[in-house]
Amino acid sequence: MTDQITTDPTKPSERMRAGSMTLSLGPWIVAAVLLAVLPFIFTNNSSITIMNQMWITVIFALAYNMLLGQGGMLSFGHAVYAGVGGFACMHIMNASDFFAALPLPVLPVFGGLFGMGLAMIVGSFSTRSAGTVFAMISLGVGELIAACSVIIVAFFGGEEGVSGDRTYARPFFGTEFLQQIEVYYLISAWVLIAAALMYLWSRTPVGRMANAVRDNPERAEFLGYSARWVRFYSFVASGFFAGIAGGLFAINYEILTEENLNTTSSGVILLVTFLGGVGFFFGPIIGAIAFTLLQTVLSLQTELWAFYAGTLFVATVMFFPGGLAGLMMMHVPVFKLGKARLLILPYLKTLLPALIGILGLSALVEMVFHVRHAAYGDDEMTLFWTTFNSHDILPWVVALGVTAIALGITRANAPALRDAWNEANTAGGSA
Amino acid sequence: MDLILVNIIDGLVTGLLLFMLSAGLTLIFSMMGVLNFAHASFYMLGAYFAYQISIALGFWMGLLLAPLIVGVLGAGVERYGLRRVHQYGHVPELIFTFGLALLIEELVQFIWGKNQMAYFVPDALNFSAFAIAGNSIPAYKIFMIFISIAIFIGLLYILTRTRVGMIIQAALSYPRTVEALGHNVPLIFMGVFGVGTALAGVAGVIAGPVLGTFPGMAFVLGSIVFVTIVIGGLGSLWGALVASLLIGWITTFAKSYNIEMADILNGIGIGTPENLDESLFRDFWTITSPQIADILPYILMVLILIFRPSGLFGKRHS
Amino acid sequence: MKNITKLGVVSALSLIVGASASFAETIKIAFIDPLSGPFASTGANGLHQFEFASDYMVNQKGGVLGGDTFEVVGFDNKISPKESLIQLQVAIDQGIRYIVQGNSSGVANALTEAIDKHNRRNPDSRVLFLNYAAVDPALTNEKCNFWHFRFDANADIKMDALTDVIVADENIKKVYIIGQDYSFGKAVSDAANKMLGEKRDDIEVVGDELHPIGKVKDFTPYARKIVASGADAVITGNWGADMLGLGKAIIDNGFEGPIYTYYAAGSGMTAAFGESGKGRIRLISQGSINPIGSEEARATYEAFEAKYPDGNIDQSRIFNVIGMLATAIEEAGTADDVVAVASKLEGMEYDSMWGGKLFMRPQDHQLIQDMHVGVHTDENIDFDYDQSGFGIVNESTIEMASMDSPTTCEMKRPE
Amino acid sequence: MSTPALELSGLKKSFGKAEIIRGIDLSIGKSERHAVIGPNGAGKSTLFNLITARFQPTAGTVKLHGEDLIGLEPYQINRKGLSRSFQITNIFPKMTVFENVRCALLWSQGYKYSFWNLVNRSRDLTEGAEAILEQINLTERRNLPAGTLSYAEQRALEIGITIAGGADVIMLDEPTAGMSHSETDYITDLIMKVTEGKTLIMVEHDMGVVFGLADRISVLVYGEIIATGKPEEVRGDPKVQEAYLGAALEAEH
Repeated sequence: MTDQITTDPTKPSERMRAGSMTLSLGPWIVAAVLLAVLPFIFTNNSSITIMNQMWITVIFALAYNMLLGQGGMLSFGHAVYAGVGGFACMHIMNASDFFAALPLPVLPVFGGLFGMGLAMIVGSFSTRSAGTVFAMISLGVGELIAACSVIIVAFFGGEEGVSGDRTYARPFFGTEFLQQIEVYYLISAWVLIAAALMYLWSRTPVGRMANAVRDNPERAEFLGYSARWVRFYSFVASGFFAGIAGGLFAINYEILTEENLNTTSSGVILLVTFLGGVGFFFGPIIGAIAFTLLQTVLSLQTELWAFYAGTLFVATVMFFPGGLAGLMMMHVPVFKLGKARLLILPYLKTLLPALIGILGLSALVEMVFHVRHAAYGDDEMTLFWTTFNSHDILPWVVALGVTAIALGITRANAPALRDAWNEANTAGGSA
Repeated sequence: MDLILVNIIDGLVTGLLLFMLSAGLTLIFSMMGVLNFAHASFYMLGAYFAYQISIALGFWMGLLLAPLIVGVLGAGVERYGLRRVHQYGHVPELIFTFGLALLIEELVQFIWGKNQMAYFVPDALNFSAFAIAGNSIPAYKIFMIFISIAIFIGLLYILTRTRVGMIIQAALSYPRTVEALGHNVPLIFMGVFGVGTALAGVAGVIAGPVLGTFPGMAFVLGSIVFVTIVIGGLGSLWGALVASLLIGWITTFAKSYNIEMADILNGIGIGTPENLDESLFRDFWTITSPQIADILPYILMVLILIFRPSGLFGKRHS
Repeated sequence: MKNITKLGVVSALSLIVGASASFAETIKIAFIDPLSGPFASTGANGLHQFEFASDYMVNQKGGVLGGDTFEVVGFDNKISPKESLIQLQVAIDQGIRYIVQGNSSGVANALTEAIDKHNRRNPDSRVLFLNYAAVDPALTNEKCNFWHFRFDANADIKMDALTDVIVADENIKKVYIIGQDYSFGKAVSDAANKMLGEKRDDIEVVGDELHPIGKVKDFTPYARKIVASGADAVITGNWGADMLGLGKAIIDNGFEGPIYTYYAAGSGMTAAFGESGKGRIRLISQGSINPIGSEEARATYEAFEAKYPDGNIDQSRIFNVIGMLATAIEEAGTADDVVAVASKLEGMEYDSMWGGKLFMRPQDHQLIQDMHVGVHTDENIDFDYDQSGFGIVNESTIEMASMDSPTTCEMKRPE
Repeated sequence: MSTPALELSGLKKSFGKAEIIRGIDLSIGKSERHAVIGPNGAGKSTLFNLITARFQPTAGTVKLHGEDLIGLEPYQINRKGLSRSFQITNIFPKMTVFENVRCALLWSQGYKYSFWNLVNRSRDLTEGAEAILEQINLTERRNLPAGTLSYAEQRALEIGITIAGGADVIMLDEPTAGMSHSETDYITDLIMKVTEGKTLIMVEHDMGVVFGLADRISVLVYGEIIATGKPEEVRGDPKVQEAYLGAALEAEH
């Protein structure tokens, strides 16, 4: 294990030194430009609505990853911080005099403060230890607050939730936020601000120590830091940003309900974050985008979307514990070594048939589902732009054949890919 | 007074049912350090398999076969899923079982659809065993009590009186040593996982007809099983039993008697605010015990974790 | 890396956009209800009934406006208000002008407010909200708006009808009310207390309580209390697993009286109650299935059964929604101008094939119709539910229930 | 004489019925290099863990510069100027070597729990960490994850982390355990270099290291100190000879 050292140790060292003194702005500028341009590509309201949802999830997932990825704390009840922040914002929206004097873009700050306040209360006892105890307290507190949402009607509005109207805020440079597109830019601005702040947080002393405490709380204690307080600060900061996400939710949907607090939402954010990859800052961003697309776009295509999402999730945990981001970052050494070209052909040869095989499998799943659950006499089904009779033999033969052949090719070509992968990685020898 | 007796029996049934789930879960945890989120999903599978078998072969064959199938499935999950994830650490393991729970729910819906299943108590047990002050105690409940007590005794016997049990107990504390002594620890893990999930399967088989067999049945029970073993102390069989019964009785009694928050607060000397309807805390004042009965275990768990993180009977500090 | 991901988003989003090309000759109706998750069965059954109704009642009869056909498009809202609002936006973008929804008053509340705001902010793409099952009285009272029409009777109307039947039974002296702890459960409890008190003051309410929604594993302790209270009848607004759990627990633990309820049929529940619920469960509904309301209805039901052997028409009002919408579009002469269509729906009188007259009250857009109280049994069943041999047989009918009930709605109509 | 850097009096520790530390009195002066030796199972690591609050003592006191340490948390002890390493390498394996050292500097440079400073903006931190890397000869490994270093390098890093905070009392638990000869020499030199002017307390097996480094030595046998003194005094002490020989003989069985 000791020999795996990069070729020329001086080079990365220089690079790091340069990088450590200047914050690299490149990705942020690209992100800002993309955020600004996207609505010109997707002009219809539903795309904008979906993107709004995506960016809100991005903030929430990044906040969640402050705990899971950076602090090593597994929370099963993080939705409550976003939810409480959101509910607070709804109440501010309904406090007409105060709200009329408040520019709408400032509102999420209040959500953040309320999320933070709640996190301070809960964190004061839950961050004493990490691991199972923390996870279980988060589950318990999450359940309690979710249960409160139908009991404490004065604040949570019961099952109907609390709704309001964002347009009653003080106009912000003449904008009343009547249209989705205006809200889109508000959310986009917040995504940039929040993501940048969270990124910077990971560069602060307490952010660095969060990593240290995650890896080795005992050692951190012998460096003068109380593991508990380091966790507490991470927890409170995470609560703040979750609250911001809640505030943006309030602005976008103008309603908050019990679902913003319940364990399902808490579970979803865990899935999102893990799917994207907890090991990298940008992992949750990818996870949020991928999951929102699954949830809103795939669910338009098939009622089995949750089944596919579940399969994808389990497969990720089993085969790529680094998540989508980990999968991407696996290729960084290859690119650094300039050997990416070696991989193109093997990838095409393996992944293309694999993709066809997976599509074939899902076609089979859909056909089974159709045969089993569709209306009697309703034999026609449409799959991949083809309409056929699901009770005929032919489609089954085709689907089975395609799947089997495709997976067979994948299997046959997999060793070549493995070799190519090793080849692409070995020259430098780094793992 | 009669009602108290009835409630004690009802709470016992609930508690013992919970125990059948938590016993397996706590064994699995103490052995592998895995909190199996999908445990209640195996309970659900037990009910569905038993339903399917009972259509063809009757209830009793379902009771016999369904747990076996569930156990084999569980062992398969350990062998081909969990063992693989194990190398990445505990958090991915936990997340894996979490994903598995979702997937099983989707699978069940895929196969059996989304409706309630018509899974009934067998005719042989479909009568009232006795009645206390008009409250009939169905014979099936007595049957449930006997089955769970039999399982507890059997489990205790195997763990403390047999060679396999000794090895398991040793493997609990010193897996490396046991492995060095030539025992196949991965096989033991797989076996314990299989048995644990089979126990959950039994619980599903006998609870399905009473509590309903539907895709949400795992979700309703899922986290409460967790709460039970955390309260009892992770890894403690006795703890699981005590916590299960405790939760069974607490929830039963809280539902049976309307205790109002206002009474409690007045009792400890806090006066009811005058215009309650306008008070921000109005909903807090009007809480009744049945309203919060099913979240009482969570309150209990949080309190226990704050003041005694290792649970009632726990020795280990995780 | 980021760029690549975003490219993925681009292509995925263009898929939806591509799918949104609409055809002039079909009138699309967006069905926004749960198609996945715990309530999926109710949603899927509803979607089937809508699809069947539009096909059978409209398309096969030559469509409306001289050949335009109805198409029902399902949108999965996963019973989440948030998802509903996203799907609403997607539906609007696809050029859909008619939204139907019914499961969960919470979702209905979110939708009606969102649609009101949308129609105010975007006068060019206004939509109508045809609510076929969400019964929170607020929707046609303080939260009413011009775009919302309710085809189901609201909780108060149903309770009015139920209590009419209860007070007619001389044997019932003590009543126990139990429900889920949320707005609807509370509305049921309030209405039951008020109306029982008004109609027969000798009936004693011996218990009135709420339990957490969707969280109770075992209803036995509640059943014990009910038995111990000596109640002669139980009133509950429970639905789904909570209804089944409560009902089974009450029956299994020795309660002998009837259970008056809102939602205890179809979606597997009739089969699950089976023999044990016979003669015990009494259910409020509109439209009589056994005996069937008319020959036309019989033909319709038989056609439906031929298509969906394991499906039930457990929401016959869905056929009323389609029928009334088709009539309104026909009368307005347009399907695009929803204000015109809404104006025709207001005050419409319509003869339902399930029997009786329907009247869309213009003050609050609440449909006034005959209510039926039926009993769960396996005798005299023409059309059973869940292929179980059991079904609901009509026992009493309340004509044009709550025709003159008050409303607090102050309808604002567009100029 | 000034207050000793570290003073133990009547220190006892039992685990259940077994008394592992049976009353230790020891005083270590400022800038002294003190080694604790003893046969296996004598309680050396337990003693270390008592001093640094990893375990709570059953009786007795531990004083650092005259201040009582009993009841304090490890991080509070560290802030008072006592830093330790561990017998089993205890670093942050997923973080880079540089990050490891920088984290060790944060508290002593006054950054505390601040979230308004950016660590890479601080010249002091970067330069401080580089100086330490220079001292422990790991500059070239700077950007590698610490977990990928060789064993000796990880030990060196651990020493680097231990001294980085600028504590004036350094405790090293078997710094050369499991090392080859050349590695041992390297680490010994390193320890000499980095503990210049500081109080050092170390547990060590390798007698070469001990006699080369220590100003004074204490011999711990079965939870008691049987001798304390200059290396040559201890070497000649018959009790020590006996204890070591006896233990060695027992171990052979």
